[in-house]
Amino acid sequence: MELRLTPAERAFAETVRGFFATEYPQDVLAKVREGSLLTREDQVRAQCALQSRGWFAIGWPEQFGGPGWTPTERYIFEQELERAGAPNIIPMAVIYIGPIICAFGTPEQRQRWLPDILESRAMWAQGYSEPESGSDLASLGMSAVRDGDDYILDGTKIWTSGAHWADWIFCLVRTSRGERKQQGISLVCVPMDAPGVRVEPIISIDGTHELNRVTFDRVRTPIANRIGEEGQGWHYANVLLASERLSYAHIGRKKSDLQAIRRMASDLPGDFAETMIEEPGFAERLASVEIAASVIEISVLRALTGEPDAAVISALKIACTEAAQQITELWLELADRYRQPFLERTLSGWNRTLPEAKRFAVPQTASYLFERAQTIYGGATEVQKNIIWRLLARANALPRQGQAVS
Amino acid sequence: MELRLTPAERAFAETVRGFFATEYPQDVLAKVREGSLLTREDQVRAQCALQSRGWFAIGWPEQFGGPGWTPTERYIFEQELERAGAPNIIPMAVIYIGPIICAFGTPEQRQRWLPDILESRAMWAQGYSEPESGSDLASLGMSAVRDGDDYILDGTKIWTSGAHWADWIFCLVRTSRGERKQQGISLVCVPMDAPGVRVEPIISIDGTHELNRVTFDRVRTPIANRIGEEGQGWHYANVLLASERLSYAHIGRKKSDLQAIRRMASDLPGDFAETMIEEPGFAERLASVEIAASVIEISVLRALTGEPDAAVISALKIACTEAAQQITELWLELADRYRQPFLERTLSGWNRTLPEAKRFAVPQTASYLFERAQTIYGGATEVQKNIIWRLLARANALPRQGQAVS
Amino acid sequence: MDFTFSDEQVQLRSSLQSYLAERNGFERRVKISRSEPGWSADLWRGLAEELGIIGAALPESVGGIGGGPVETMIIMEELGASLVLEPYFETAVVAAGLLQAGGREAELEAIVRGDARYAFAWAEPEGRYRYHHVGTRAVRDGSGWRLSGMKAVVGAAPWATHLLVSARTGGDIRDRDGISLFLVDPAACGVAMRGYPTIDGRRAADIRFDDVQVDATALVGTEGTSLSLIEKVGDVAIAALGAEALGVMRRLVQDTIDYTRQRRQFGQPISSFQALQHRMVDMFMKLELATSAVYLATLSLDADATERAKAASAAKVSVGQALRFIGQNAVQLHGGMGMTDELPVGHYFKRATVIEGELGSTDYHLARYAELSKAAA
Amino acid sequence: MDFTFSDEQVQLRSSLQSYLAERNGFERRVKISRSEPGWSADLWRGLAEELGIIGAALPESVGGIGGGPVETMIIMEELGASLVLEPYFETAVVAAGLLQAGGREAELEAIVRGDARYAFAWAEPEGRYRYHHVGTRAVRDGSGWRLSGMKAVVGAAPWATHLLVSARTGGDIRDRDGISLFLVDPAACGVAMRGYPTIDGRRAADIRFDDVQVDATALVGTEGTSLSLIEKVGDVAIAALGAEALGVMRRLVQDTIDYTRQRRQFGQPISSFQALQHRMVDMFMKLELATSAVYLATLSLDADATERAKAASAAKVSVGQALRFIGQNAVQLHGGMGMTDELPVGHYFKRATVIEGELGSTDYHLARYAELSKAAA
Repeated sequence: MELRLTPAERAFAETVRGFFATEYPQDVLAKVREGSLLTREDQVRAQCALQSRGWFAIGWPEQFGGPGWTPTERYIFEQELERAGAPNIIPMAVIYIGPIICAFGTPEQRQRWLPDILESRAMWAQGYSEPESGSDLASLGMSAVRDGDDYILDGTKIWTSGAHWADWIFCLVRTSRGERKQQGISLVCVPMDAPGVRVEPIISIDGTHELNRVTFDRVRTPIANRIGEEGQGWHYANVLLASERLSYAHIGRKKSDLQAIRRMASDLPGDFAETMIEEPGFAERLASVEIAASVIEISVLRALTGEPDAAVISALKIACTEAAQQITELWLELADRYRQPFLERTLSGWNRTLPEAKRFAVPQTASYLFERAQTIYGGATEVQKNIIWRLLARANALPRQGQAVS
Repeated sequence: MELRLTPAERAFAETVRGFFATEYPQDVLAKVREGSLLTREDQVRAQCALQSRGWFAIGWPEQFGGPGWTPTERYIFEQELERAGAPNIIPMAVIYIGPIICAFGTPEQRQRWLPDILESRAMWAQGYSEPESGSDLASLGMSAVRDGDDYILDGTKIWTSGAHWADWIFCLVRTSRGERKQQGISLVCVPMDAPGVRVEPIISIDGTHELNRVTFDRVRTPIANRIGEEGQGWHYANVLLASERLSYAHIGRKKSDLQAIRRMASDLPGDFAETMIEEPGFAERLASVEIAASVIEISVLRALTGEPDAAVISALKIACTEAAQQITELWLELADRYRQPFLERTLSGWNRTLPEAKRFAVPQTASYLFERAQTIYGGATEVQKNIIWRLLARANALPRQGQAVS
Repeated sequence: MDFTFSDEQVQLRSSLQSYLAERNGFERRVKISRSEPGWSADLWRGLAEELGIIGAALPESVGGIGGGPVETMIIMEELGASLVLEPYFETAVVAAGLLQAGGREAELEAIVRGDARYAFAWAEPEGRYRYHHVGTRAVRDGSGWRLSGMKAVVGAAPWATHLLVSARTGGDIRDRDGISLFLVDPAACGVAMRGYPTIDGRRAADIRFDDVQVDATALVGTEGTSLSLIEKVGDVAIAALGAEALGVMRRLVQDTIDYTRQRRQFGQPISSFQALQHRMVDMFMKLELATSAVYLATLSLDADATERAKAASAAKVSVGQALRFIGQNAVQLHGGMGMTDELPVGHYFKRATVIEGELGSTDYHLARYAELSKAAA
Repeated sequence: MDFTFSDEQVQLRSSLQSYLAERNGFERRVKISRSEPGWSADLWRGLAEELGIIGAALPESVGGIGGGPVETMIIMEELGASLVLEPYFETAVVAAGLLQAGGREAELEAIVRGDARYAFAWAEPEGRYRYHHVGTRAVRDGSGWRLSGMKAVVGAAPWATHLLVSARTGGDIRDRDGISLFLVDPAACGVAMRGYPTIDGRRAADIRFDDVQVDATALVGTEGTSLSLIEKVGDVAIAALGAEALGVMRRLVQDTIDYTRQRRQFGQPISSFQALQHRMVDMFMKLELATSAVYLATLSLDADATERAKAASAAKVSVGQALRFIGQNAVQLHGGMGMTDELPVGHYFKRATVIEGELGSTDYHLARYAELSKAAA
């Protein structure tokens, strides 16, 4: 057992850190720092910068353009990206569907879709949830009916992040009925400009527009846009989930947020003490979240570098997202009454009218509100707990930490 | 609306306080103070002192020997009793079965049982739970089969507090089967010296002997010892529960414990601060339990003096018992490593070998362990929550706080 | 002891309830909130004239009804349940409380009539929750004063006809002595107000006072000794805001119960899952205890200063913890729909988030309670 | 980075597991605990000779196996899972750690052979968790020393062949300088030991030293500078005790799952109730994170002092919170049976309660972590 990085890994971390300090678009980092919202164009420039080093398709096999990292290297990269304050890679294309196309797509599909993803020429959206199918995703109802070489799609997808700027959407659709509800589901890709596709914005609780409702009204898409076999969509979706189950961990982000909170709390005046860092309640709560983050990191590393146990993976979804929410609560406490202002954050410099020391409060309050979603999306906490229980009850023994991993 | 006591109520409180300061057996108070365990004889003397003022049968109608108090007066009395550090009245006889005998007993039964209770000549035990019937009490299996003028009893009762010193036990028994499980249950009293009654001690987690298993092996008891009608036992048990649903509130005990903790924490050295009361974590946790206790008190008073809502009553069972457990956790923190010694506490002066400042630690650690029972007995927290949910779902509206009570 | 409401109080609640049901429905309120100026003069007039409740807790001598803290509690709870935007709290509770102590009958009469709307500018950017963190200065200028300084996140300020401003006439920042109260016209020369919407659909402003001249009558109360009054009114305000929070939470709990009974997943209403049932029970329990906490604060307002302050802090802590728990879980149990601005739940959650951070956070009042207890021991 | 165990480590764990399953079953352990002297010389001999694990983490030069903190972690976890009474922790972890730094090879050899059992007498009645709260004094007496003072709740002291005692050779109570370590024979003249059973079925003692004479060789390490060594070994001890706690908690979680699947109420196993399922999931999650916390502390023992101490405190906090949550809920979900001494759950809960309060409570280590972070920032 060894906690330290090897010299080679340390060198890699240095390289990545240098990249973000100099080669990565600094104006994007500045916008994130001040809490401005990024445009599609900002995202594209950021992605292209990563791709210039071959660091964009982080979960792909090397033959299709992936960087060929070990789990530890990938972890180091994500740490450094988040430590630098860069926006997380939008997962829909490169993290979610890309690896599925690599694994299950036809050569033509790979040829058609992968290069556009790698070069950020195409943005993608994910069409999974439906208004009546959230936690119970397998009950989804959007239908795909064969008509010659096409499917005709009818139904509604919801919570589709970025659908308003996407070029493609990959959807779980029902291609047959009658069997177990997990069966008869297929994975079909649709260009967003296909006739009959309509995107309606959903304004989130923090006032931003990131989510959408996408309705499909007799939308025609070629059967050639189906990935893999008909009726196997549920299987592919689960492969996807399994490979990215720790994508929400965001340990680097947590650590840099906590550092920023500690720094800021050392400057901001307190109520009973000179500074916030000396306020007993705040200091202990901060310490307690710091401890949680450092412990969760070990669990994440154990899961990434060993044989991951399914119950542990679900447990970490819960732990990581709850820790992220606790961090937003610390920010909220620092914000005090400055949690109130609700300002547009689309233009750089939006915050100039606020007292400098309290500018952080506006985006951080928005985070407090928006991050409530973390424990809802991607398998709500309650659903994860059902999954964990089933695994614990089935196993008849707890997962054996502390055994050699085969 | 008015929070203050009337002048008459204040005068009553003074009278009660004076009684405990002078008339009540001071050696019993001293034993409780040092954490010694009370004997049956201690309990009897304490009960007789209360009865000398007519303050023992606190829940009985005046005609049978009750004090005829208003709910506020009863509350004041219990507050003062607990503030004085007197042991709570053992509920089995006077609080639990007494009112049922008053309400549903025959004149002969009242004549036979009530005076012995009032004069502390007889101690009682409660035979409800069975090994296979805990939270699901209605599934109880102990049988009572008629044989002439007698019942023949067979079965096992468990968790019978004080059975080892009781003279009588009142039991819920099954006198017929086949209907809904709540039906066919009767309430039967049995002398503890009846042939076939066997008492086995259960040693609790804190090492004390308070609980027992009582087995009935073809025990013969006259049908005349049944209270009320055959098959109505479940109903009487619920009447009993309803009238004493707030008996676990122990607000006076909580307040005096919290005062004692605050006093002690002001004297005991801390780790990072001069004294424990200045340790930030401890100070805030103490404050937070103090706040909970003062708020729970208002809820209890609202329930006692108004029309009690069943969901609120169950909620208060949970809140009161959890607060009591939190208080034991504060004690445990003050005890530091002195939570470890496990000493016999039956003889006065048992604690002389310990450093004076840490003598509290032994009985308080025992409390920490033993008070885990509070959220298990009398309807476990989880069962109470089921009850509350059913009431909330049925009502289609939340109980209306802030409406005039009819 | 007595925890019952009088018939008049029951009547007050029910007429306000019906009025708001009709006049401040969810969609209408959202529309008003998004309009310029973000509040409804009609509704305000209605509260003043049709219902006549702006003076509910004010003496008859200024046109009020002569009620007290219990009336305020009832009104605030209902305003909370309906997410009323209009500045009743700022005007009829806070400002009226300050003005009453200053004997300003004319101003009170205008409030009761519905002609005046107030904002109390006390907080400063670096001051957090301390009323005595006052860097704004008032210097004598002839018989009047000149005010300079910066006030932060002044709720309802963009709507106010009058500002009450705490300013230092002596001493240094965070001294307890030397704090005075002034009545300032928001349109006066030198007042620069930068207004903005707030996350709960209201308006607030940061206000800069740059050598603002006011005359001698602008001083409310006596010079340099206003802190204890402000703190007392602060506790009154906590009780009232706590009552508003009860209304907000009642709605959050009820909406969540209703939503989970109607929303189906895995072939059954999600309310059939015991884990969700128990969560809602926990929400209900927090609400029940918060209710008692607000009673405690409300009925302790005439007690001595320490007891009053302890009761207020106990209430703010209980209400604050309840707001967070109930608000977060209401959103969680509404699932994705809880994350949108389409259902009421998100709006109530945002109001909950603001109340939690007003007049001292939960952390603040826990520490205040601990300090008061230590001092009293 | 690497979180795998070597084949030898896997082998160590499994042989210890089988040995304890056979030799330290629940009933047998209870019987040993209630006997006089309350521990089993046989079992101790077995650990030393049959398994040879007392020197698992000690160098080969003193007869050990030359392992390290990971071996200690494995052994302590299994001792915890079996609620072993015998003083492995006190002897092979704590005392051996102190003696190793003092270069006391002979004493270490005796430990490895199973001939010596130790207790470390550091705590004093008023000292809480501070190693530098040392009122016990050692004054020079010729070439030796005389010790006087009082040590509190010294675990395993009634069984010890040797005592290690922290005593002040200079400075005042709570000074960091002036603390020395002495090896004292518990049978020496002037040593008054008042032993008692502890709630977890072990033994401890309060020990009075009344002018106890020791010779020059009793001094372990150098005079007056032992605090940093004690603190370092304290962090080693936290990692080891944390590992023991993992064994305790693993058993509590597994027993609770098993019990709820077998206990029927309302016509079904109580494990079919979702609220209980989710509670057990929460218990499992706390155990998982506590496991990582113990890894963190164990693998950070050779880091610099601040990082080592932060990792130890992080572990003690995580383990402490987990012990409380898992222990309390294991009892709760066992219902009445959890409240008796008949099932293992109560015994594990009591050991959990003791561990939680040893080497610094959760509150203590949270504050220590906050202090270390503030100092490092």
